[in-house]
Amino acid sequence: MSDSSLANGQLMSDSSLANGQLMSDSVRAGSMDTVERAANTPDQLQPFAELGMTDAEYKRVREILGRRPTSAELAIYSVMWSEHCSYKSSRVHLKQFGDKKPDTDVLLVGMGENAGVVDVGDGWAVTFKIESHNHPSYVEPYQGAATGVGGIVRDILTMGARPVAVMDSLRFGRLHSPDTARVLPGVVAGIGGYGNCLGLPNIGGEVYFDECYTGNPLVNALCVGVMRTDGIKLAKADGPGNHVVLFGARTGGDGIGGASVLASATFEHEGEAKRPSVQVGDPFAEKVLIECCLEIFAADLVVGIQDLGAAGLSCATTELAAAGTGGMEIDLDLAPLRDPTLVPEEILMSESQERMMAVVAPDRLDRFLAVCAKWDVTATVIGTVTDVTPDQEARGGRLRMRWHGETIVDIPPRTAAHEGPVYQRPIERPLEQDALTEHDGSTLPRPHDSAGLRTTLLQMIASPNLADRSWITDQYDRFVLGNTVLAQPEDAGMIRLDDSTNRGIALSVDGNGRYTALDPYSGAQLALAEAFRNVATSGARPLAVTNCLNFGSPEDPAVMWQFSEAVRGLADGCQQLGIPVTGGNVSFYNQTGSTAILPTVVIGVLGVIDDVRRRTRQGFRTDGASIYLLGETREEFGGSEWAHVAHDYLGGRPPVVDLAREQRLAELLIAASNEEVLDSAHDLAEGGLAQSLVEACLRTNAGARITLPAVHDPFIELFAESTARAVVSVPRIHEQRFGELCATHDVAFTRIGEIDLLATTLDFQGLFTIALRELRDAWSSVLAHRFE
Amino acid sequence: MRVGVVTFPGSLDDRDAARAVRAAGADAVALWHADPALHDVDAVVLPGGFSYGDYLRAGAIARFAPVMESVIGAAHDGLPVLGICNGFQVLCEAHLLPGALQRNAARRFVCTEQRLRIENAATAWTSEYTQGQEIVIPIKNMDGFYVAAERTLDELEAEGRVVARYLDGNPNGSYRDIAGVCNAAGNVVGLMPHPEHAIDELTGPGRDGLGFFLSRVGVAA
Amino acid sequence: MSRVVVDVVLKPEILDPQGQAIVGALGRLGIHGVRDVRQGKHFELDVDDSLDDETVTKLADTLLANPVIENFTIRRG
Amino acid sequence: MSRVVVDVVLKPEILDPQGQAIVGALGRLGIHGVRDVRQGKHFELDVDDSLDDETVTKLADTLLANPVIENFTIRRG
Ligand SMILES: Nc1ncnc2c1ncn2[C@@H]1O[C@H](COP(=O)(O)OP(=O)(O)O)[C@@H](O)[C@H]1O
Ligand SMILES: [Mg+2]
Repeated sequence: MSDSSLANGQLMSDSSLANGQLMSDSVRAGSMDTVERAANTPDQLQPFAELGMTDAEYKRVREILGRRPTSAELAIYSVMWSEHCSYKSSRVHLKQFGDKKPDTDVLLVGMGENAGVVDVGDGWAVTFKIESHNHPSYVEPYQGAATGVGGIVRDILTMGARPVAVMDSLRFGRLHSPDTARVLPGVVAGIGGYGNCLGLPNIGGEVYFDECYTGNPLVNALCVGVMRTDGIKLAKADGPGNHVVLFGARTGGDGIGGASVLASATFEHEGEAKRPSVQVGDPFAEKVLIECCLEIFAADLVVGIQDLGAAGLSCATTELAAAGTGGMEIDLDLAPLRDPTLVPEEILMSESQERMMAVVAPDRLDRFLAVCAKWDVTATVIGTVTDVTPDQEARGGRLRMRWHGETIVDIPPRTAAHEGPVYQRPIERPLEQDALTEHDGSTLPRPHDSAGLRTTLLQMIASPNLADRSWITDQYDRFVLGNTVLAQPEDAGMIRLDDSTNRGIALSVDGNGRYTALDPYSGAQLALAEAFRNVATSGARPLAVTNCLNFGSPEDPAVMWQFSEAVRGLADGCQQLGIPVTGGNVSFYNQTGSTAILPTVVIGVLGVIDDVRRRTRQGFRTDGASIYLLGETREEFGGSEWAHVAHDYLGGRPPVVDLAREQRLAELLIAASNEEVLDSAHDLAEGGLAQSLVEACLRTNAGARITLPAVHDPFIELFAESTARAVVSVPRIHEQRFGELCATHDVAFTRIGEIDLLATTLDFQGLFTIALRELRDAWSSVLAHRFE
Repeated sequence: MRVGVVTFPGSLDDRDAARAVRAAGADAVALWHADPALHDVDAVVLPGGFSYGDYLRAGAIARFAPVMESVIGAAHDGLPVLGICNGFQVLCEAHLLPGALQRNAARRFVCTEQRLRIENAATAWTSEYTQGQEIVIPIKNMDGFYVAAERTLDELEAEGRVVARYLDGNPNGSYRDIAGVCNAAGNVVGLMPHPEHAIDELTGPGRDGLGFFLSRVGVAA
Repeated sequence: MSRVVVDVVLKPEILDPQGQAIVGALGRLGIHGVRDVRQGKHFELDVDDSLDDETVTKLADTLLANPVIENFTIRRG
Repeated sequence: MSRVVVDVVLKPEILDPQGQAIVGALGRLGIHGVRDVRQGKHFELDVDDSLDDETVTKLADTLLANPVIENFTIRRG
């Protein structure tokens, strides 16, 4: 390397440093907006609109405080009352999950906490939740997806649980669009990069491709955690005199786009300070934070705990205080900063990752700090829980924050955390909806001879939504922690909770935006039904539900109609199935220009299994076992994968939902697992019977001979997407018992063939035969070819 | 038989390695990175994971942990040491084993069930296997691409120090399909795939991995 | 043929966990006096003499660096 | 306080898949005239002025680079 080039490089890196140089503290401190000043300058203009607040919302803040807010207070209210934190557009609808909650005694903690907690028996409690990180994953796919995983894992940790697995539900534009080539590899690497480094097995998920997600991919991450029922932790600041401790990563200027408006408005910035538009995750910091927290929980060293996610310190302080005594005092100067130039508004809004806040009794503080020191985790007492007077209590508590000796925040925390605005947004079923549902595509040309069916089958299994996912899932560690009993490509993921009893849990996440677009009410139920079915297929009993609702703008009445219908469908469905919603997440504003994505309801169902050794697997294993189709097939192609693949068509009605049938099918699958009469089971979903048979063969490389039922023509039998169906294989010796079980549970069963382990083909008798190798070539290379 | 399992900040498969040690009938002893004491163990496992995040180079920082000073010293005196995945990387960084592990050739994390051939069944950790035995155990890594100078590779081959080799495809690009190597004395073994995740049918591809841990127990018996 | 070197560094405001991990290790190594470390990427390109600056910049901007979070510098040797 | 830059590159005899992947991508981007790319690491250290060259070299040699497969260069600013 030549010397001249060195000098050059030196120069340039120095100048880039200068870039980051920010204005000095003193300039800022001089014009600090204190409570006192706010009281004396009632007419000072404030940039509430830039922060996304309406006139009315701003006015309400002024009423609550009896003066104008300081800029720090405005920062807090603006983030706490944002759609993301306050659920102001969705709340009136989400209420149904509580109102229609089925009678169940499995819920230990319901909606509203960081995540719901479910009793799974033997003293074990499980907490799980799914959350979106859509927009950040579009801006910077790797970091966006990575920090999405990081955030949901902290939510689970906060409940007192050890996170034990993650799942990911992904949506991208068309497989061959350039946008997908940019976004998908980064998203997958980010989910893997973060989850693998935390040592959490990835046990399942889904990936769909559709035009509508171009420019607006969906990244929904789920985490599940486990604890003893007596180890549940809550986000509340109780006990006046207790310490408020901030621990984990230092606070930087991450994700404070909004705050810079405030800072510049209040502080007459010379130049716009550089604040990162992208949050970078540090999975190592999170891994030690997890171990540190678990050690803290085990020693019972906290009164309450809260993770710092969206809205960072604003959220953690107001929510902890709101759920506790209502009183808290914080000295913001004490917060450890990564960037010393941050002003209070920025510190309050920062979304820096890998941070937690705990409430710690004075007599436990030393031990708390010692555990943090052991794990090299920075921990700082930044405040105290205080008592409130009855008068303050009536107004919503009292949270005060100081900065450089001045009071800059003095608000009733409950008004920020619990009493945000609630909107009944206009709802209107769009006129286009009729056009969309009118034509079910029954006139679309179908293959009508064996050769045509064969070609269609190969085309289907090689289509983006049905092809092998292993190019993606092989980037995820599924073995770590040594308790993964089932993972992709099985119908559900399954985790052993306890090596001594073999008790375990199963999880599946599912959703289909096309179905939901055609009929949001049944679309939501179809997603629920599929996840429910997948869990039961593994042999586990479904217990509880989490959901992530990805929609366009709530200000669009058509979108709000989709949303309200979907929520109603989900709440009704959960009531009928008897499994409560424990929590979830709403992501609005998923749209490019004014075009919203397909309404995408992603449902996670959690189930329990008392002995994971009796899990039912997907692949055909026993030579000569009979193959049965469970359930009934109808001519249902509305929103189907076939219409999408063969004709790029979306229209008609989605498959009929029949939750009573789903329940009977589930009971059958659970009973059959209990009695260990099944060789394999695989549910039917997108792509119909053909897809499930191909997957069951390829999973174990087993051949099969199939005689299709003659109820409908072979095309319908192969590709229809009727619900409440599954393919199972049953060893001959168990066939009689299996038949009895089907009769008991009132589930239609049709013998459609048998497994032939020596055969190297999937043979549809009288129609066509395809070599397993040809199936595998078609199915398995699609994603690899695209992304390598 | 006491087998120590080291936990570095960022270790992930430490609990699993301890479970495998117990499944083989030995006592698993937790060793902590900051504690130089080896607590009278008869062997040490450096488990998989991303010690210190592995941001710089896998294993580069863990090598300097206080416990490693003791491990390095004891290894020179013949203490059996098995480095799995990140442990292998640490052993290379610590110069207990030759070569280094780089980012996978495909530049992606890879997690799959991998077929291997045991090329040397005479090391401290492979005596339960037969020479040439084929086994299937999981592999999962980001930096598993084994590299070394040609001369070093030739030496390793000549001295029979390639302990295991990938079959049916090379998951990470490793030179000469190398999945594991040992030191000249055969007491220190580094292995990229994870035998601790193949100790039963329920949570892994089978029981093929147990042999690594049984090899130690067999010696004591 | 000539040599072009491109150094890619995280923007100063972006968190650098890699650099932080190194800083953390220094103490244990007994090395003091290093205040901060930032880790980036370093590329050495062998290019035809005819390759113009514009192309090199495009290359750095689209392939070598991620402009959302990184800055780069180019040196021709 | 002063700036030290350490660049770490793979030894020429070690295969560099990352560099190769970039070369492969160039064609697809329509960029021609790049013969070879090698990817390494770039470290920017803020150090006390008192930190001597020997310590910096030790740091690079033991921590920042793995001398089994990598070479490094140090520049003080
Ligand atoms: N993004 C992903 N992450 C992890 N696993 C995935 C992902 N996408 C799909 N999978 C897994 O691949 C398999 C096939 O997915 P899918 O066809 O959606 O299953 P199903 O139709 O049974 O829900 C399942 O085991 C699923 O969990
Ligand atoms: Mg699905």
